[in-house]
Amino acid sequence: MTAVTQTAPLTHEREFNISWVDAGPFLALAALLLIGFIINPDFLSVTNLSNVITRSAFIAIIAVGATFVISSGGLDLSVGSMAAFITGVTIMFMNMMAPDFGTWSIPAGMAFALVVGLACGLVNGAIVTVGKIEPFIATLGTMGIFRALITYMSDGGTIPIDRSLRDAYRPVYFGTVAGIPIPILISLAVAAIGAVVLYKMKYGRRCAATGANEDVARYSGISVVRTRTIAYVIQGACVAIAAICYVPRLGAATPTTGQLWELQVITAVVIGGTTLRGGKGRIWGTVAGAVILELIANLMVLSDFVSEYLVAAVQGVIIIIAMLIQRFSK
Amino acid sequence: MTAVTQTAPLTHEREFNISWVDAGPFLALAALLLIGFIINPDFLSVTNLSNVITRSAFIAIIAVGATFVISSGGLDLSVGSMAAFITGVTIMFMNMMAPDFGTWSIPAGMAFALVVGLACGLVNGAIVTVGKIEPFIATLGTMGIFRALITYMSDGGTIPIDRSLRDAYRPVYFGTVAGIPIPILISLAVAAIGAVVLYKMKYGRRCAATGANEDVARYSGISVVRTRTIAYVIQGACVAIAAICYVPRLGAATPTTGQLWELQVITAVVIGGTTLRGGKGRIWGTVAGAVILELIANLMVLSDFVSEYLVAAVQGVIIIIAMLIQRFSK
Amino acid sequence: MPGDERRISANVVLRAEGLSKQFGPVTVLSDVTLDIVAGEIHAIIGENGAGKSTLMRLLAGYADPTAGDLFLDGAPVRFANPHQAQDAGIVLVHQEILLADGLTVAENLFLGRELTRNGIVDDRTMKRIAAAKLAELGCRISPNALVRDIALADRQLVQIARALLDARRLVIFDEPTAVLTDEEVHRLLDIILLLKEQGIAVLYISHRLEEVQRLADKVTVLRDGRMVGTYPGQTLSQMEMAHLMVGRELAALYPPKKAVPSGEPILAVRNATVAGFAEDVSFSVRRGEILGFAGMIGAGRTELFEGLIGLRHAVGEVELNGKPIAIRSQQQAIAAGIGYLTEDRKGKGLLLQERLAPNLTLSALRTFHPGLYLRSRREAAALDEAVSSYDIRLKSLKVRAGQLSGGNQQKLLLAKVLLTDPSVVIIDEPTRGIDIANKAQIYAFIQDLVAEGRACIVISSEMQELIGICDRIIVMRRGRVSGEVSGDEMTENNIAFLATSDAAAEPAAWQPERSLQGGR
Amino acid sequence: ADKKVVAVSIPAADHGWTAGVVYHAQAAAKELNAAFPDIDVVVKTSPSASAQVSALEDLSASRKLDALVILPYTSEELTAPVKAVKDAGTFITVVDRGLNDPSIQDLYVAGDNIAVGRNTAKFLVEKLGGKGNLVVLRGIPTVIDDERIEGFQDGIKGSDLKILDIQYANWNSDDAFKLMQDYLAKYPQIDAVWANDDDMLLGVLEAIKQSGRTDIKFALGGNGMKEIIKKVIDGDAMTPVETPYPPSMIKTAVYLTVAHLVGHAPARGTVKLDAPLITKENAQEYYFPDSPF
Ligand SMILES: Nc1ncnc2c1ncn2[C@@H]1O[C@H](COP(=O)(O)OP(=O)(O)OP(=O)(O)O)[C@@H](O)[C@H]1O
Ligand SMILES: Nc1ncnc2c1ncn2[C@@H]1O[C@H](COP(=O)(O)OP(=O)(O)OP(=O)(O)O)[C@@H](O)[C@H]1O
Ligand SMILES: O[C@@H]1[C@@H](O)[C@H](O)OC[C@H]1O
Ligand SMILES: [Mg+2]
Ligand SMILES: [Mg+2]
Repeated sequence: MTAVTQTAPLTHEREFNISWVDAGPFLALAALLLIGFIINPDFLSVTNLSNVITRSAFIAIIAVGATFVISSGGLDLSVGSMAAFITGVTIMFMNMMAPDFGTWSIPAGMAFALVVGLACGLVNGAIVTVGKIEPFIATLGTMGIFRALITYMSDGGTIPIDRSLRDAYRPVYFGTVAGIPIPILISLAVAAIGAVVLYKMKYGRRCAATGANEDVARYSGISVVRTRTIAYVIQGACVAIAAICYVPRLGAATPTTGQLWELQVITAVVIGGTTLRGGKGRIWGTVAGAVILELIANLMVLSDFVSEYLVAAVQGVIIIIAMLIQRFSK
Repeated sequence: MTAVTQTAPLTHEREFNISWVDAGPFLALAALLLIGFIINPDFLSVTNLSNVITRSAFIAIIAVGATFVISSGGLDLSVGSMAAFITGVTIMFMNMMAPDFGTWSIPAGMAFALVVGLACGLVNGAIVTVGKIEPFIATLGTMGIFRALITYMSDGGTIPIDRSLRDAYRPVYFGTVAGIPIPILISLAVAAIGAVVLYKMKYGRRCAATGANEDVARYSGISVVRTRTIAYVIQGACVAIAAICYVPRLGAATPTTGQLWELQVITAVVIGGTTLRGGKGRIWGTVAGAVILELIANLMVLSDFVSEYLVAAVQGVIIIIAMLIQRFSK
Repeated sequence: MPGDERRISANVVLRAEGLSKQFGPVTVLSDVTLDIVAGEIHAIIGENGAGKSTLMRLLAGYADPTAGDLFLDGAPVRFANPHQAQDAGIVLVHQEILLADGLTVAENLFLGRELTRNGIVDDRTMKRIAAAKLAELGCRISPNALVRDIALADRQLVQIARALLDARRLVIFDEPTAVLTDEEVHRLLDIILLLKEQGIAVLYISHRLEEVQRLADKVTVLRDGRMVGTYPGQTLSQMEMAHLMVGRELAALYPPKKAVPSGEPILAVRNATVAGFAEDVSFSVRRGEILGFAGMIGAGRTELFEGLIGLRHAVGEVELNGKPIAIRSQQQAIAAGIGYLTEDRKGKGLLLQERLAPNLTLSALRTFHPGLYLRSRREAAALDEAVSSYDIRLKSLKVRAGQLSGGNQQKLLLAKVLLTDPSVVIIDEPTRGIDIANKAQIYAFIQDLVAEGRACIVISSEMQELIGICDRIIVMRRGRVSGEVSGDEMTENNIAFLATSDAAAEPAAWQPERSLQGGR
Repeated sequence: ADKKVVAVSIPAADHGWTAGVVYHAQAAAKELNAAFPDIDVVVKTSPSASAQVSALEDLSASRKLDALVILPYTSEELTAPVKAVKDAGTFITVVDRGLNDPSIQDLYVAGDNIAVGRNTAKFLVEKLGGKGNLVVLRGIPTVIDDERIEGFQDGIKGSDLKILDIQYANWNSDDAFKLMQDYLAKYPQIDAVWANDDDMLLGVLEAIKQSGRTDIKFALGGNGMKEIIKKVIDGDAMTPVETPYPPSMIKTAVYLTVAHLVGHAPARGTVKLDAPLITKENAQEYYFPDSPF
């Protein structure tokens, strides 16, 4: 019997290397800020950044919801038209209340928006889970439905908010608290709540487990139907919150409101590091992803060397590069 | 006590017992035809059906390619803008050749279109497989890129085909052989070839294995990168074929050519019974799916009870119902 | 003899009466009656496909019987789902690993029953309990590790720990030891005895009959879905158990050894390193030789060979038939004539949703179907041939691979790899979860394939089987070759010494394998 | 001295007409930047109303704008943001799609959408002898579209022209092709078709040609696309007239705005481009074969 003597042991990497995976989107964000600054120093001005981040709030808020849906193994293509629909019915509701209740109709309308959002989410969730229809198709269907409803309700035109409510409502988008724009605060709050639910509550665990492996979840006594439906309901609530912030910005709902938001939302989630296959979601990455998207658009406006025809191409290239940074920082 | 006696010897029952799963989309199609006839008997007129099926040819051809991509575990959102891009460069190429080569520039242009299609597919495939980027995002990026390129090349305008080529090219869309419109024949040919490749060729096995379980594929000596890249290349070829049939229809490429085709394509594939998770693809189901989509749109116009504003909603509802029929016929 | 204890004693926790289960036209279980008594270890044995797992699933609420009844403490009961069984104190450790890859060990342990404080999950406590439970089982992985990154054995231990958290009335172990090393097995058996002391009933399924003999108070034998009988544990010898299972006399488990082969080496490997798993490994194997690789789980054997055949990044020199070759992908390995049979047959070996024929030819597409097209007739013939020559037992040729029992899946996998006509066959854990009759068959197959002039490398965590079939055994410890034994030196003691001596000296530093990012 | 900045904010090229707008805006910028060294014209496109609001914020956050020329994506949503720019002291020129509050604009350059619809309708009433079956294709749900339809319905009021059907075809030739095929399948007798945009008319014409039907006497569009004007010049029987709605109006607007800034000609008020019927007689005036539109 020949024994071989052992030399240096193999090294096993430490468990706790601050995970670069999580850092990916933030690195991409930092790179973008740097590039932006080089291209146009105005880019880093407080006004500009605060504008951009404020804008990204809608997508960020909706994308927090989408992080739940995607991490539970679903997908929601209807968020953009759901946003338009909720915006529309909320404005109609507020306008209807305004003569009698004055500015009180604003909070009432907000509550109404939330209820509608929850209901829309429930519909999506039920079709996907109870109807057992591929989420892509189910929500593509409801996307058409919500969009058509708002077109119908607006008679193909716009639904503007009552002038009497305009000024009272304005601060929800344009106001600041301690210098920070309110939409930023709201989106941070939504993200923080989202993070607590996803990382610190039972529901979050179930959501991730359902997305990671449905059978395992089921065998662990988790109701896949319930978990996934709740994710869609959360998504509905987030869309409603975004809609609430959105109304004062544009003052109206139109049949084109929220068009293509679904793509931005999904992109934000994926850039943020959540995979479309489901499993663990990354709320803060999602928020970073939403900001990245808005920054890219902003950069396009601030820089002058891209032909207007090519903007979409450059955006596409940047998104792919951001994903590569994301990936190779792993 | 029932003994499990092994009576009859094991036989290779024919692979051919018509399975209900596969029948799903065809049942939905039949149901739709029936409803259509009840609503408006003109629906089943030869002209109408032949128009509608001819129209569905583009989506069907592209969707055959998408069946490969999806069954290999990928996704391609860029097909619509890729179609616009290929249409545009092909027309430009033909126009350039026309003065010297006359109508010979048409076949030359077709070959050129195919080459461009293969190249576009290769780019998508490489980004997804070599760059290891989530297909959703990668092809969302190239979607923007293709769209911007065509807009740039056309200076934002339309790119019409040279008058001298128009009439010679027209039959490719408007012509018939034995009474059957040529696009229908082409799409049947593409589907037949697709079915042979997917079901009867080695590549098809590799494709389905890769989509079903990447690890098993890798451990069986299948190159996941190559297999999936080839699927994207096939997709590119299909888009090129669709573009070739498309040119004579309107004789021009515009910035809106192919808009939202990607959604229709994916919907057709899924209605056809292929799941977005990957694994087995169903070519003929896909073709049925494409026809179903076009029939629904047609039905909306032929029927009188839907307000123009609500068309999208009704379509959404019908798609969901078609999926339910599909699902519960299993 | 069946039904020693037909009366319902006060101690009977769960009674199954006349249970049957059919899948469509196929009957997999018929008329099984069983009393499970508190504080008793009750073993269920039977060949692969006998219906053991199916029976366990019925008992634990994962499936509904087609006929028959369950009685909990004498009262009829029906579990609509596993949750209800769990509430009744009945838990099942599945034969397959059922954990969510993307979640951590602790998260998996407590999945579906997280501990909370004021609605917030109490991760600290859960991690603490998880670490403690795992330590009890001798598993030292971190509760923070992702399940995706831990070895199969550790996953099995996590799964066991998960069941033990909830063990109140009845714990069902469905082949818990198939993927464990001897040391881990010992620890588990101790724990099972502890459960028994606590008055908990245990149902125990294993193909390792020595375990059954050590543990079982009662043994129930299933054959072809029917009860052969229930017997007092200690009275049965292993041979008798095997006989009852199979229903005929069994030949010897290990085929007689042939003369030690002395041909030229087919495969020679020098200084192979797979970063993080195996370092500086050299060996060679001759035509006609069966070379064993022994070691503890985590010794890096699987990763070493995955590296050699191009599934992972590896450096080193490989010579095949005296000529140096570079293998950068599994495709090249197959083309060069090296076949590898994975240890993870469900995850990496077979397409479970696919029928048998496509599975059979998947590795051999290139050679089996020359040209572009599939030869479906040839494929069907090959399947017939594989079914008969590997004795794959199935009820229809149309079943999906996932519906075969474990032993038959393994035979299919063997057929799949051999279809590529390799000159060197590497078999990782050839008999994991395989019954004794099938084992003997698989050993005979291995013997046959070297007799045809191939070389075979067997990686196994069962020392007995290596000793039984190998001409020579290389032992690995922590990624390095720690020694080599052949002939008479091939004893459990020698191998165990080489595999563990160093590790035993410094247990704290010893971390089981973990997939490192460096790999791929 | 510092350069004066003129920002031009327009929708992205999402169909033929807007593509024409982008073309003319870029051309204007190039010419003016060359001609006036101390004027800087920057063109920015936006793919949606909210993107355009963002673009306005971005443009005014990073530099002081001396003038803004804007073709609003939608009226309602852009009104308040444009007002904010105005309040910072910027000269505002609005093009085509108006704002809800006209007091914001210093200069308004627009076509007459009502006239586009009404003049086309009047033509049909006259040529069809006040009687016949019509089908209509409309664009996307916006004010422009509404106005054209409104003008058209207004125009046929009092006659016996009957609109059999009206559906959206998204200012897209493909959708129009399909819709027209379906109209043809549905209605055995159609006397005239009106597509409220020339992109759509292209699709309509192909569908009619393919059907071989002879009942359709007129197929009309609107916008002044060069291909259609060419038909008018050539005396096409089915499309003998056209209404202009030239995307070059953006160029006019930019030129006027710059002229105002450099003090050559103070420009304020409204420039309404008429939408008279283009007929064989006057078609040459509207024909620009080199424009992309
Ligand atoms: N392992 C593999 N994974 C993915 N694609 C492969 C693989 N092997 C071959 N291909 C591709 O599949 C197609 C068919 O090749 P394949 O090698 O199977 O056919 P063949 O005629 O047997 O080829 P050869 O003569 O090279 O053996 C080719 O495009 C090839 O590039
Ligand atoms: N869903 C199913 N459909 C059809 N047949 C099935 C299904 N599940 C199991 N079977 C069949 O039932 C039989 C019993 O399987 P079971 O898994 O219970 O065997 P087992 O005794 O646990 O075998 P092993 O020792 O290999 O684990 C097998 O022949 C198997 O193929
Ligand atoms: O974009 C619109 C265009 O397509 C329509 O035809 O004319 C008015 C424009 O605003
Ligand atoms: Mg079993
Ligand atoms: Mg191993």
